[in-house]
Amino acid sequence: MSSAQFVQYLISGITSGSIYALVGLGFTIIYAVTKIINFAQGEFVMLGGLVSFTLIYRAGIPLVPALFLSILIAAAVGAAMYLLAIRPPKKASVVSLIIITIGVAIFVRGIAGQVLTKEFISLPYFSSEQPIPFLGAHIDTQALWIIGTMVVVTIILHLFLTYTMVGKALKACAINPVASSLVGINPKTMALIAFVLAAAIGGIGGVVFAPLTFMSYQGGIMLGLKGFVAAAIGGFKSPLAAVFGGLLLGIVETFVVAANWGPFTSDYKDAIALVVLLFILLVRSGRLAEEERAG
Amino acid sequence: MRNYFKYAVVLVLVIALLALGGIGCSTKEEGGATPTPAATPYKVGALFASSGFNSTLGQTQKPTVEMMVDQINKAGGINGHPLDVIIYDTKSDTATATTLANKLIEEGVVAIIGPTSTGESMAVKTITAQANVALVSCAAGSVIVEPAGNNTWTFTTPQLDYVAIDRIYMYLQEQNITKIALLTDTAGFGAAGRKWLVNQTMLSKYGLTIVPDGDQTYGTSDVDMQAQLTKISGTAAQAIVCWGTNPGPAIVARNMRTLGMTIPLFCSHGIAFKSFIDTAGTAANGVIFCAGKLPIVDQLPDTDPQKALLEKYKTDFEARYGEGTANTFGGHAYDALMMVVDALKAVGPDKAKIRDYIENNIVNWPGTGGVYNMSPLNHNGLPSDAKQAMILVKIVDSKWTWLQD
Amino acid sequence: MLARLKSSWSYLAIAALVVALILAPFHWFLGQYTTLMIVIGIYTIVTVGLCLLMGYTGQVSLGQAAFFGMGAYISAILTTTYGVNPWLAMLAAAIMTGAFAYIIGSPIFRLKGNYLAMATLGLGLIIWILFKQLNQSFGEPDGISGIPYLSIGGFVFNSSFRRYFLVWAFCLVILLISQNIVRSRTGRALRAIHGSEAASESIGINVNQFKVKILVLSAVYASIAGSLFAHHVRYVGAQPFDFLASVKLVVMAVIGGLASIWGAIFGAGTTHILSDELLLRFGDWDVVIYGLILVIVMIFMPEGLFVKLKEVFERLRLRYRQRGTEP
Amino acid sequence: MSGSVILETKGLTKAFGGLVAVDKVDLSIEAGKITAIIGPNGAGKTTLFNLITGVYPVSSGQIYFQGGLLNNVPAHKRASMGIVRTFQQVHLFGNMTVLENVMSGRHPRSSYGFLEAALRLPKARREEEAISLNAIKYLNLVGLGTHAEQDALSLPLGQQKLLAIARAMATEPRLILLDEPGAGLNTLEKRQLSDLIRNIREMGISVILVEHDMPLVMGLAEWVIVLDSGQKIAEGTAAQVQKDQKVIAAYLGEDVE
Repeated sequence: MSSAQFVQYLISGITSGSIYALVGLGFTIIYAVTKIINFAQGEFVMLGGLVSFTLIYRAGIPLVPALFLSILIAAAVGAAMYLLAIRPPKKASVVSLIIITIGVAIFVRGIAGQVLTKEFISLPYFSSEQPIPFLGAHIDTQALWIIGTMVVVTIILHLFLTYTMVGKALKACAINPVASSLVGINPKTMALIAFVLAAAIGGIGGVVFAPLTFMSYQGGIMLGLKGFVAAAIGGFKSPLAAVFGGLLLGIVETFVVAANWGPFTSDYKDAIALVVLLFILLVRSGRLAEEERAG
Repeated sequence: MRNYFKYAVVLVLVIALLALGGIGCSTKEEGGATPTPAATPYKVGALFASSGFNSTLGQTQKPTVEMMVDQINKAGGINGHPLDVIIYDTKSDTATATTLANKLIEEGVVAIIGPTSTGESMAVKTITAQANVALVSCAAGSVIVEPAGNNTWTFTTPQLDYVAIDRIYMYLQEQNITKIALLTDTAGFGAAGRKWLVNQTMLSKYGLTIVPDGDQTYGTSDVDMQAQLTKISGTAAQAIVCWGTNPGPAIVARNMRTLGMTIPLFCSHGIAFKSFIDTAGTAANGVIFCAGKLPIVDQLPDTDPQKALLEKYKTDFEARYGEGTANTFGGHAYDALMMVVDALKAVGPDKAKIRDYIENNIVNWPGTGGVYNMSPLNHNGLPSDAKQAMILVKIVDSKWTWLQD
Repeated sequence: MLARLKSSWSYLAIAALVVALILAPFHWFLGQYTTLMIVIGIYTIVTVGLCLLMGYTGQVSLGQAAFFGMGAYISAILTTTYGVNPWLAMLAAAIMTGAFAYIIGSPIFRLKGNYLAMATLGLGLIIWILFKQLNQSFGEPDGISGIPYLSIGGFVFNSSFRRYFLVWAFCLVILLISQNIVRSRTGRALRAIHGSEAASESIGINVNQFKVKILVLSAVYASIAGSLFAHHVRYVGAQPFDFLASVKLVVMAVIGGLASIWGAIFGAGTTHILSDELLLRFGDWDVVIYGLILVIVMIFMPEGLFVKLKEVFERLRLRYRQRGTEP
Repeated sequence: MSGSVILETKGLTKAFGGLVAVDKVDLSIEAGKITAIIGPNGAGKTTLFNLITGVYPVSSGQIYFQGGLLNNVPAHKRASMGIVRTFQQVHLFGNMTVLENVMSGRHPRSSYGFLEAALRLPKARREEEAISLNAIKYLNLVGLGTHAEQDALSLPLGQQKLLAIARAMATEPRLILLDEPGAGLNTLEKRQLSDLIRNIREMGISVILVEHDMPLVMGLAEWVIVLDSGQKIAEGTAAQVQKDQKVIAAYLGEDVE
């Protein structure tokens, strides 16, 4: 392939990768703090897109405030989800918690379809629709927005976790809930914060990529699964790992397409992402066992 | 204490379930608005993919039928009998579709319209055939009705998939295009299209070849198709044929603009939605797709046998559900129900007679999809000559314009 | 004493159930629900396997629909493309699916809890993608049609009335087999693994081997159910075997109380009666309500609706008996 | 039996990363005796148990059971060879009744599998009968016969520990390792416990116990081995060990309970 093509593939990969990364971040934050795999994560993204669409085209609110408002709404939904569905059950197992999050996902999806819209929606580009030439390839301005947002969110999150009081508390809670509760950190509050954060990040994601990749009330499922794979590749450990997982996933996908193995390539690329996931899980399994013994 | 609370919840839930059942029954008894309560309603079944991954196609079909039922019953029903259409959502799931088909049969419907997709129709047709209930499908897969000999009880209203492709290939030849690239959705609709797109006899009939690396696919969940398009842009392809439903083709249109690709993009009737233009924006301009006449009804000559009916359907539907909501897929449901209604008018609620009527008496019968001529050997009824069956639509400054040739 | 009384009660219940099941499909009883009950029977078979795996052995599987689908697809392909006898195909499917489960078993069970859930989820999705390819190569783009009916000699299972009895015969046999297993040395070993893997090893239970064995068993159940499904619907597409299908199966198992064989019927039953019958009345809102009920059940009854109801019943009976024995 | 060695370790070592939990320990446990392993917290007592029962692979050194090398025998096989253990944090099977817990202890002494179980073949029925009879026998041994039908976790801690021992005994071991059986028991329960342990010894089964409760140890043990930070610092009769300077030093390191 020509160098221009190569660059194009890379850009394309990084773009979708950033999307997966943003979803993956949400998975990671919630998992780290609560050990819950939140399968409703994709729905926050969907909400971000659909709510801002509704606000702009139905309520006639100008773009920028609409975007922020919809991010807030997504965050609120996240809070509600935790308070109404995740906190109440007393001795809920891994399985029942997973089912709860899926139940919430189905619920949110249904409501969105009924209340917001069943159409596919797209938002206006944030800036010019004219692509920018770059090393013989072309970059969509919105793609830059997506990548940029992903980077900024990651940095802010990182700073938040390392330098703010709350952030440190979250980290402590993720590493050892028992100990942190002894030093007066309330795990439940931390869990709430985690859900709000994850939901907000999901909302942000939805808002930035609705212009480029259209969204419908059913769009959350597959995005969620991709983000889940990204987070799992990252080991549900650190935000940075999740971002790495997302980018890896996106880039692998595009280059599998570039390699073009016959008519089913696009299916193969999904399969390959999952194979990568399994491989990493199994490789890691040894260390996981050790961790369990230590703990 | 908590325990008792828990039991209370259990109790409430159980009661709730029973209540649901109750509500269900009551709503069912109400049925449709009945002009002459004395007359027993004619029960017709309908299966549509109102949710799930086929809902992009199915979402206008349920509203269409609901609208028609109101109109018919307001006008006094069928020979004084109110029309009661029981509509169920298959959730795009073949298994659910079969369960619901059986359910409809057990509820005593005289005919079933739908389902939306080829897969669901294939799953349902054996059941309906066995129960001797006519099935008028709304899916384009030719396998549903061909060979007609083995599908006595099954009909379908949309233009068959290969006809649509025939139409596009025909046009490509007229434009002296010989090298094409494909970009198809791996899910049902796109995959079904691809089967015919790569069909050699099809290609050679119009002197077309698919360029090496020109047979690309995308997943329904894909957020970006630049990789596939970059691949194609490296080939000698003179045009891209994209087969799928939203949002795929819209993303393709936008990505093509991003990559500065100027070769024409041809799409299926799977994009004959307002939402395609809304989502793809200016990138939609120049896109050509084949469809029934509904999108460009306003441009039809008054002599066109379908015009009056198309206009009525469009205006009625959009008056009820909003500007630009009507589309050809709702039209398929319209035709399907209309055939059954005509049959009921003529022969009453007799399953076998209804089938016979549709097979033999739907002749020179204008519908939204075209002018139907059903026969024992043709259970689709639309002309196999693509030029008559379908038209080409070009999107010019975000409007559908009839591409006459 | 109590134990004997309990078991005698449960036998009574089972007897009643069987009678009800035999009478159900007649038009004067529940005839109009025959197909619904066939589907319930098929899903019960899968759910029992999942209960053995999750409820008794404590191993999560978010990919069970894959085994279900393998049964369906192998049966479909062998009977349509290669004209194999349906029963042979069903057997072949069971063997192949079991073998597959055996191969993936030992690596996958190096994982626990959430990680096991993720891995099974991933595997399920990969198989699901494979199914879509099989459609392309063996049938129409979105499924395989023309699957023959099952038949014994001249007797063809070509009506839902007949298939009902076929499916439920399979279902009851499998339920009994499973109950025997649960009430045996093997069953104790499985529950021991759930209780404490360390302690199990210490008393000589080969934990990994048992995990793999039970996975294989559940896979075989699912495969058989899949074959029955294929010959019932006579059309196989990828849709009924996707990720959400796996979730649906887990939901059935959980509602049925996970660690309870007969709960499986209840789980499969409630879920389908809800989604295929009651919720239909709510039109487009059905999914919303389904999601809501799912969450509520999980919050208040993490151990499942069935177990809860049984508890209530037990308490009432005990209270009654105490009153009876008081002088 | 008495006099012969049932368990022997040579230079037994276990390291977790940098930390050496068990350091070149040579043991030789006499058959048919009650041996106690004591030592301050973190002395490596439990790790030693985990090595003997095969929970961890050994880093270096050998373990011999009745003369045979044990190093590479998988954990679950060791039970059928006659080594069984109880746990500090009891580890009962919460999802079973008291009786079922003990019945599961019969696992290595019965053999029927899935097929026999599924079809209830005669073999299965026969073995089940034997299993439950034996189980009741061992339940009575620890005096829980009357609680057979209760849920295991509904028992008070003391009885839970007895149940754990019954479950272990059901495997018909030659050597039983008890990890802090006395912890959390009241004086009465402790007396019952020591009676039970003597009982077990009378049945010709060798006992190794890790225990913090000195009076209990001194009352029971015929031989005491002292570990400190992974190394064996002394062994002998209770009386000898108590006088040993190294031992006193080790314990003065932390406050003796």
